[in-house]
This record gives sequence, structure tokens and C-alpha cells, in this order.
Amino acid sequence: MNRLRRLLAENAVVLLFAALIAAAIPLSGAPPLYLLQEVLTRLGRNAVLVLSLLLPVMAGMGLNFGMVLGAMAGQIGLILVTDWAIVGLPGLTLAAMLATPVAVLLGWLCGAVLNRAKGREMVTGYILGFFVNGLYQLVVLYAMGSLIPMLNPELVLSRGYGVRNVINLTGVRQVLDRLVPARIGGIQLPVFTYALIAAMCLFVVWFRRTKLGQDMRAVGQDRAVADAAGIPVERTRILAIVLSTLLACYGQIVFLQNLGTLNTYNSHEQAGMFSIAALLIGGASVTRASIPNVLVGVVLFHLLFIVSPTAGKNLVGSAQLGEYFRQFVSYGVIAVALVLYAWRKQAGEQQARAALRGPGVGT
Amino acid sequence: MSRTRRRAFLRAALLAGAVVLGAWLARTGRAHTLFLDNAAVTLGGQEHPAPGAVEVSLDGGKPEVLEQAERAMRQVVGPVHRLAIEVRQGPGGPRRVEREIRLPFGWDAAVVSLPAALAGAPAGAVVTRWQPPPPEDAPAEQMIQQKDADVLPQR
Amino acid sequence: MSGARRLLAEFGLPRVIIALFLLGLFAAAPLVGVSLAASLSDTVVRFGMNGILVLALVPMIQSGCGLNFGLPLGVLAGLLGATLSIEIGLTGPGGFAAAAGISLGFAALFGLGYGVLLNRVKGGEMMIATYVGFASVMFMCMAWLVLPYRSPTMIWGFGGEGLRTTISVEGFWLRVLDDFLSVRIGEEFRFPTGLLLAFGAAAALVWGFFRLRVGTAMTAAGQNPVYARAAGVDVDRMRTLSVVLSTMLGALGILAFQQSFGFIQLYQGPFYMAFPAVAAILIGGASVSRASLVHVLVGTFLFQGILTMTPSVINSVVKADMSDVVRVIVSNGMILYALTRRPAEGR
Amino acid sequence: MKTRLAALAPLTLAVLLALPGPARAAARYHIGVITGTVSQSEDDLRGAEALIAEYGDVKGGGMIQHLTYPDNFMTEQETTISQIASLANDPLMKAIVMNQAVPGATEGFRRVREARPDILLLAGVPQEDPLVISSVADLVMRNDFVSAGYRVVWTAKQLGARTFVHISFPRHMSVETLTRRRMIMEQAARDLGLTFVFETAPDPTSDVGVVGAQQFMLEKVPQWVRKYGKETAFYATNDAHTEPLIKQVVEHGGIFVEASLPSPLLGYPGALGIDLKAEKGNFPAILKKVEAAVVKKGGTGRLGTWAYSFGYCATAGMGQHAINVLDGKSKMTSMTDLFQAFGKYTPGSRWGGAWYVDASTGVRLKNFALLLQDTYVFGRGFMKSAEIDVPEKYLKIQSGLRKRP
Repeated sequence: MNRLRRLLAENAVVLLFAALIAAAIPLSGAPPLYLLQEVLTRLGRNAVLVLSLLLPVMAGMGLNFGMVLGAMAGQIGLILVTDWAIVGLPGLTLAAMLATPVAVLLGWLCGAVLNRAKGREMVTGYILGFFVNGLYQLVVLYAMGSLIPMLNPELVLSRGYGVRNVINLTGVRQVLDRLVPARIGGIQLPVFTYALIAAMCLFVVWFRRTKLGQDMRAVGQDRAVADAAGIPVERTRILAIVLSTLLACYGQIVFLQNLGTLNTYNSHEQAGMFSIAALLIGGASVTRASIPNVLVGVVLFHLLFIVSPTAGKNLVGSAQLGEYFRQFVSYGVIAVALVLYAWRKQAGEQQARAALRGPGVGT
Repeated sequence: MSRTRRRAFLRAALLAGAVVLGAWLARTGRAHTLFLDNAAVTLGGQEHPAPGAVEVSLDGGKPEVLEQAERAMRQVVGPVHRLAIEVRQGPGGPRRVEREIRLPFGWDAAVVSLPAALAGAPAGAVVTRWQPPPPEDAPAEQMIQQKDADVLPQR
Repeated sequence: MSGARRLLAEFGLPRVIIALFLLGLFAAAPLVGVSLAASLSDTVVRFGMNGILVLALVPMIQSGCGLNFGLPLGVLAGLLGATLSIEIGLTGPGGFAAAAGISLGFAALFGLGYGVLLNRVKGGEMMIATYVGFASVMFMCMAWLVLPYRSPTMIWGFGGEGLRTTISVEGFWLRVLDDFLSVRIGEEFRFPTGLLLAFGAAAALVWGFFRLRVGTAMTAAGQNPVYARAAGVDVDRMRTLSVVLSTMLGALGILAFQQSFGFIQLYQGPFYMAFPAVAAILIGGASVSRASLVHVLVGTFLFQGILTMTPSVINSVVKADMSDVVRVIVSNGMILYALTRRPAEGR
Repeated sequence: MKTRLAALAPLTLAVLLALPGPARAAARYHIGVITGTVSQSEDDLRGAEALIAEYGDVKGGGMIQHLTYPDNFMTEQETTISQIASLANDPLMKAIVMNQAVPGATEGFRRVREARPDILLLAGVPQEDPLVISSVADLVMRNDFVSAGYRVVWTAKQLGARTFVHISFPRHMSVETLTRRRMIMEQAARDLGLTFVFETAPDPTSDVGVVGAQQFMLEKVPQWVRKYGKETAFYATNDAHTEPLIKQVVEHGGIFVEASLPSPLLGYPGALGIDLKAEKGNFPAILKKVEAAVVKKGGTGRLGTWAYSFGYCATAGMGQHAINVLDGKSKMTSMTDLFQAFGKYTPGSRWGGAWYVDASTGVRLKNFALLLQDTYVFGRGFMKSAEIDVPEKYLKIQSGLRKRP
């Protein structure tokens, strides 16, 4: 009984979500085949982005809101290859290669900034996203076409500089997803993308066992102890963010090749918010996140996203109410997920205190 | 070699490798628009008339029939392509010409002159860079007004 | 470290830089054809409008709940008060007072629930507050549509039901605070005496509160909860009280804002309300765990000054549509600077 | 205890959610209509409601399936795309009308095309590049932004303007249609003897939000009036900027020809606090009431709009056009047939239109219609601006005013 309760408590967020979705699916009236297809597509689209959050959590830096920096780097790569008309798999690979140095640089900047804001990394990362967004606009809206020569007039505004607000990625659209075509019973499977995600997962698993990965975990558990043990704390934290930014950069490229269009000035903005929400819904916490959390989270979060507009509409009978309902639910459940986690943590601390029978330990 | 030097060397090699790979990717992935032009051309004072009804295929793809003075648009990827032209009828009689065309990296779009290719003209005459027409020649919007008879009376 | 440098560090290099930057903008304004008097007037009005909203952050910071990213909750209470007051049809100062009264009621209620919630999630307040704020804004979006408001000035002109996105307070209590004893100097400078008095009164109240026994207890609960508990302070109660206070100030803040602004902004309007306030107090030199009235005053003035001056001046200098991007970089850059200062407290 | 609570929550929700179920349909075919929410674009949504009132909701056995795209459509493109794509699940779905076609529309349409090539796709007021959206949609329609560049300035001159102030911000200036209109306005103003001024206002979707953007306008418009004089015409590219602009122009002087998406419902009721409940759905009556309010505040001959809301006509008109095409009564890309559908919602008003020509490539898009109505100036009447001949040179303006920063 006790064990069952613990199990329930530990997976409360996931269970809550699963129940909510189970209730919403029949209400939305969406055909199951469509749901399956959408979820499988979205899994391929979003998994890498969400994966990029794992390493900073391990290093005790919380959820990396600075991952939008990586997303921006990825977009710069895509803008450039679209401008040069490099298409297909070579185009996508080149975009990733071009974005890599940008992502590393931005990641290093982000890590250095976060090192100066220990204890409030999440909020700082959030604001850093806004700040770098300004720099990004400066580059894409003013430097491209004037300082950085652009070849393709279809990308440049007719005033002569600045990139148009929507870029059609026809050249690289779904090249990963369709590289190994597979159709099972009317369901299209992005096999190659899945392989890529699997490879990234393996990378994360392998990385955790390396010396650097162990160091990161040590830093995440206790900075002072890690420091005493001779681990370069600051450097390790920066590396965690650099890797995360790099993964986010590749993640955004995978995301956009599936979407097929790039909102030049906005595509990156929600990348952080939605990935973090997905990870939390998958049962992760600010201090503990694993690969199953990523996969479960993406599936649950996106199922909710797919069914809630129509479910909301059918429930309250008006399209606009349905839209607000969807947003209410998606923000609300993130809040609930965070609250449940915090409750559990406090309960755990109380238990630990009781077990110690010592004086209260300050948190 | 000391460890640091070996490391520096390794890094330089890695960087060079990445640059080479990037350049190769850019070259092979570059998309071009080709206008296959079956119109008469004058090369070095000599006129090459356009043959009637030719079958053109690129890189062994599906052939397309082009009548005299017709133009086809194709999207191709990469620098080197095989152009195959099969003339059904015309001044020179039925024949088949195959030749390789090379596209410079910087060209977004190129015009391939089929008569020039048939005549065995040098590459510079067969493949030329496409230039967009000047804006003065661009058409402008033409206004259309609703007929008064179609306007519903006001409530 | 030499004495002078330490002094500078105390006051904060960022504030010196920002103040100099703002001064530069003011100096440059007449040169590029931007009216100095009007700009100053705008800055002062904005200072008054936003002051109470920024002030609302102080209690929660002091009690150790961090930055109140859940400020939209207070704002929503204010919106409820404002719309209900208009619905009843009250105008003038009476209408404003009624709006304030109703808002405070709602704010106390919301704050209580929110405070109890935050007590159970110690350590994760800021993130949770952000999402609680977002979710409550979306919830109220639905409410605005379905609540049975009837006043024709507020509901959709065409559909005949649901509240509009923006509601004009003209004819109700437009500038009731601004115009109270307001002074006009020259053509373009207007001094909103009443507004600043209201802000001053609110600030004085908060100042007074923290001089009371309960106020010092609240500060103690924030600075060192273990010690406070040992000294007999009910930390949880102090935290709840601070959240209630913050929410109530937020409600009053939005009312002061609206009467000057002239419109009530519903739906997504309150969504990002917390960010400018947080930015202002951080620029003023507050940290996540320590804030004073000086921080509020300095921060609000600097932040709103930059917000007013950057677009007009930079736009005139650069002669391109670049100023908005520059503003985004400058203001977020400053928040970042404030966040990354190595704080004296903590590790 | 906590665990039990956590387990109870989903149960309650499930019970709450499971009450009503979707009903089965009985219409011959269905039309999907996607608009913004009431807070984002009221007029568009009211057009959809007009269609539902006439043809019935799919849920009640009617023809119209209405959905909305997110308020934060610029960032939640994924949602927009799957909203569009989800309509293709309905086997009876025969046409999709999207107004406004916010970014993501192209990709959404593409997915519908792949799954169901038989569905007609209509896009109103696209925010993506014309060349992009017209490559997948059967019909694209928006108000005539090309000739408006000239007409608005011309009308401003008729109203006595000496200066023309164009208010926008970077994100909007990154939209080809808006930038091109601005270029035309600048040239037209110069030729007609007006001074052209570009002013920047904060982007309402940025961190300052709608509130900050509107506050900026409230503060700046009186200053601009003082700086440039009362004979100044103001033009804003964003709807959120328009409401405070109208309010301040009425109060402090200046001229306001029309909004970017003209409608008597846009800005005026909110700015002037007008109650339109009794006039619900009756545009001539709405116009009269707004006019009375503007005139009373001393705005005679200074402020204008279109007699019928463009957003409302766009949703309803395109929905009607789709029905006409499906019934075999109309041709998709016939301008006169399009006028017919739109005219149903604008009795007494005449439409004009043109097929769009992309300025940078010279391609004429025969499925991209630009429509316009006459400008109505309060206290003065129709300006006949829809009937003037726009010199061709303005229609060809593209990067002629190319500038380097």
C-alpha cells in the first residue's frame, strides 16, 4: 500500500495529464489514426529540443531557458543555406555546420552569464533570451542584406536589407523525415529522424558516464563539495550550457525542417517555453530529468495540444473560448506540475528530517 | 611532438576537414533553376535555328518534348548535369546529342540553349546566366470595378 | 578595494551607467527635435503610473518569496474592480474609490489563496508564480467573455456580449488622480500631483508597515527563516501576508495606471504585466531577496525614463526603424546586468 | 492525503469534460472557417458568426466548422498548422477559409493538400509572402495594399494634409506587403507635395505588450501634432496602435484617413466609447452612429473608414464564394464572381479589385485578389477615392527607394 502510494505520488504529474488527455480525446472527436500520426510526427519534431534540457538539469542549473539561443543559431544556419540555395540533406547538414560555431559562442556567453547568477539561473536565462533576441533581430533585420551579402532576392525585403518575416524552407522541408520513407497502415514514420533522436539519447547516456559527465553530476549535487574535490565548477557549468545550446540548435533545425516554414523573428521564442513544459509534464523536475521524461513528456504535452482546442470548443461551444481554454489548460498544468513537484520535495525533506531526528536543516 | 602541439595540429586538421566538408556539401547541394530554351541563337555571326520537336532529358530523367521556341523550367541540384537531346525532325535530321553541362556556384538560374548544344558550341555559349527582366517591363495591377448593376440595393 | 570604488559598488555601477545614459538621452533630445518638456512630463507621469505596481513587489521580496512574477493576479483583481465599478455606473472619484474598494476585496481573496499555494512550494516560487500568473490570465480571458456584464460602454459593440479588449474610462474616472491639484508649467509640461501623491502615500504606507512589529517580523522571515522561527515568528503566516499585500498593491497599482492611461486592458493585457515591474525594481538595485523603497523609486524612474526616451531619441538619431530593437537590447541588457551582479548575500 | 487529492483531481476533470459529446452532421458538405479570436480581430470572427447564422454550425447539422488560431500566432505556429490540418479529417470537408492567413497558413494548407487534394483552400489577408501563400492556396485575397499606397495619400491631400506620418515598427516592416505600401506612400507623398515622415512605435507583441505600445501612442500623438502641425495625416500599420491614434487625433487634431484594415468597428467604438448594441449587424446604422459620435467631438472631415468592415466582409465573403464555387455557380478566380459573394454583405457599396503582381519578380498571381471599397470620411461623405486612376508608376514601385542603414 505504502509503495503504491509512493509510486502514485512520484508520477502524479504524468498520471494527472494522462487522465486529462484520456478525458479530452473522446470529447475532441478526433479519429485515433489522426492522433497517432500527429503524435508520431510531433515526437520526431520536438524530441531533440527537449533532450537539450537534460544536461543543465544534471549540472544543477535548472531548466535552461537559454536554449532559445541555440534555436536562434540554428535559424541563422537555415537562413544562410536557404539564401545560397543549398537544398536536400547537404543543405541541412551545412546549416547545422554553419550554426555550430554560433551556437557554441552563444552557449559559452550564456554559461558565463549564468555563472554570475547562481541560484537564479532560470530567470536569468529567461531574460537572456529576450536580450539575445534583440541582437538576433539586429543581425537578421539590419545586417543581412547590407553587411552580410544576401544572394536570393526572395528572402530580402524589397527595401534592400533585412530578411522577410516568413521563409519558406522548401529546399530542406522534411528531408530528414522522408530520407527513409516508411508507411505502416497509413501512418507515416519519420524513421531517420527517430534514428537521429536515438543517437542523441545514446550520446546523452554515454556522456553521463564520461569524466566530464560525472563532474557535472557532482557539481549539480553540491558545488562546494565538487570544488573541494578539484572539479573546475565554473568551467563544467559553462560546458553543460554549451552542449545544451548546441543540442537545442540541432533540435531547432530538426523542428523547422519538419514544419517547413520559418518565422524569422518568432520561431525561436516559444521553443524554450514549450520544451520545458513538455519535460515537466513528462515527470521531470528542476533537479532531476531523464530520457523517459523527455519522450513521455513530448507525447503527453503534444497530445494535449492536439486535442484541447477542439475538446475545448466542443465543451464550451464557442471557438474562441476553446482557444482560451487550451491556453489555460496548458499554462495551468505546467503550474500544477511545478506545484506537485515542490510539494513532493517538501514532503521528502520532512521525512528526511524526521528520520534524522535532528534540528531543522535550512533549505 | 609534444602533446600540446599534437593537439593543436589535430584541431587544425579537424577544422580544415570541416571546411572542406562544408564546401563539398555546399557544392553538391546547390540548387539551380534551368531554363531549357529551344529558340534560335546567333553564335559568332552564325545562326543556329531551333529544331522542331526535341526530346530533352536531364540526368537520365523523364524526357520532355519541346516544340520550336518553347522553354521548359527545371530545378536541378549540384554542379554537373547530363543533358540529352533527341531531335525528331528538323534541319539536321533525326539525331541524338548528349553533353555535360557545368553550372558555376554563383548562378541561381541559367539558360541552356538547345540549338547551341546541338551545334556543339563551346560551353560558354550553351549555358548562360539568366537575368531577370528590368522592373520597368514588369506588369502592373489592373483595376477591375464592380458593375453598378451587380450592387445590391442598401437595406 | 579603495574606498571610492567600494562606494561606487554599493550604489551600483549599473545605476550610474544607466543614469548617465538617460541623462545623455535627455541632453540629446532638444538637439534632434524631441521636446524636452514633453519628454520630462511623460517620464514623470509614467513614473507615477507604474510606481505602485513596482512597489507591489517589495513585500514578497522582503518576506523571501522572491520576485512576484504572479503580479498579473493582482492586476486581474484590479481589472475586476474597475469593470464592476463601471458596470454599477459610478463616475468620478467615487467610482474610482469603489473600484479600489472592490479590487482590494478580490485581491485579498486571490492573494490569500496564492499565498497558501506559495507556502507549499518554497524554493520554486518564481517559476510557479510565472505560470500561475499566465494561467489565471487565460482563465480570466474566458471569464471576460462569459461574465454577465451589461454596461454598453464595456461590451463588444457588435456582438452585444462579452467585454471588449480595451475599455475607455473616459466619463468615469479618467485622470482622477492625475488632475488632482495638477500643475501645468508651460505648454507641454504637466505635473500630475495627485498621481504622485497617491504613489507617495502608498510608498509611505509600505515604509510604515516595515517599521511595525509585523513588518520587521516579515523581513526577519525573509532574511533567515530558521532564526525567525526560533524567535517565535510564524514564517508561513508572514509569507502569506506578504503575498496578500503584494497582490493588493498590484490591484491598486493597475487602477492608478488605468486612470492615467485612459483604458482598461483586458484579455491578454495583463499577461506580461510583471516583467516591466520586475525589470524596474532590479534596475533600481534590488536583489531577489532584498528590496527597499529607494530601489523602487530609482528603478521606476530610470526604467520608465529609458522606455520613454529611447524610441524617440534613437529614432531621430539613427533615422531608421531600428530604435525598437535598440530599446529591447538596452532594457533587457540592463535587467541582465542587475541579475548577474555578484550579490553580497548568499553563497 | 496529498496523493489522494492528486488522484481525485483528474477524476473530477474527467467527469466535467465528459458531459456533452459531438453531434453528427447532416449537411451535404462542410466549410472550415478559421479566424482570430475576438480579442485579436473581432471583425474577422463576426464574419464567421454571420456564416454560422446563415448556414449553421457543423455540430448542429449545419455546414460551418469554425476554429480560431492562437492569439500568439507568431510564436505558436505549430498550433496554427495542426488546427488547419485537423479540418482535413472531416470527410465532408470541401473548403477551408482562413482569415487572416497568419504565418503557418501555407504549411497548414500544404498538409491539407497532401492529405485531401479535393479541399478548396482560401486565404484572406495573408501575412506570409504573396509568392509563398499563392503557391498552395486556390484563392488569396486581401485589401488592396498596393494602390492604397497612393489612394490614402491622395485622400489625405483632399482633406488638407501637408504632412503624412507613417507609424510602424521593425516586425511589420519585415512584411513585404507593408513595406511596399510604405514605399509607395513615400513616393506618392513626395509627388503630391506632402512631407513624408516615418515614426516608430513599440511592437505590441514585444515585451512591452499592447499596453506599452498604446501608451506610447497616447503620449506621442499630441507631440507629433504639435511638431508637424494640425494638417498632418496619420497612418498606422497595426490595429493596436490605431485605437489610441484615433482617440488622440479626435482630441488634438490631425487627420486619420483609414486604418490598415478599415472598419467602422476598428478603434472607433473603443476610442470614443460608443455603444453599438442596438445596431448589431447593421453596418449602415453603425456607420451613422460612429459618425454622430465623431462629429460631436469635432472630428468633422478629418477621420475616415470603409463603410463596411473589411475583416467581416473578408470572412463572410470568402465563405460565401467557396459555397458558390462548390455549388457550381461561381468560378474560383473570377473577380466578378468574387464581387458577387462580397457584395452580399455590403448592399449599396461597390467593390473594386485587381490581381496582384509581385514587384520583385514581375509575376502576376492570378489567384491573389486585391479588393477595395471607397473611403468614407465622417461629416463629409464618400471620397470617391476608389475611382481615381492610380498612375502606373506607383504600382511598379519596389526597391526604388532602396536605402542602406
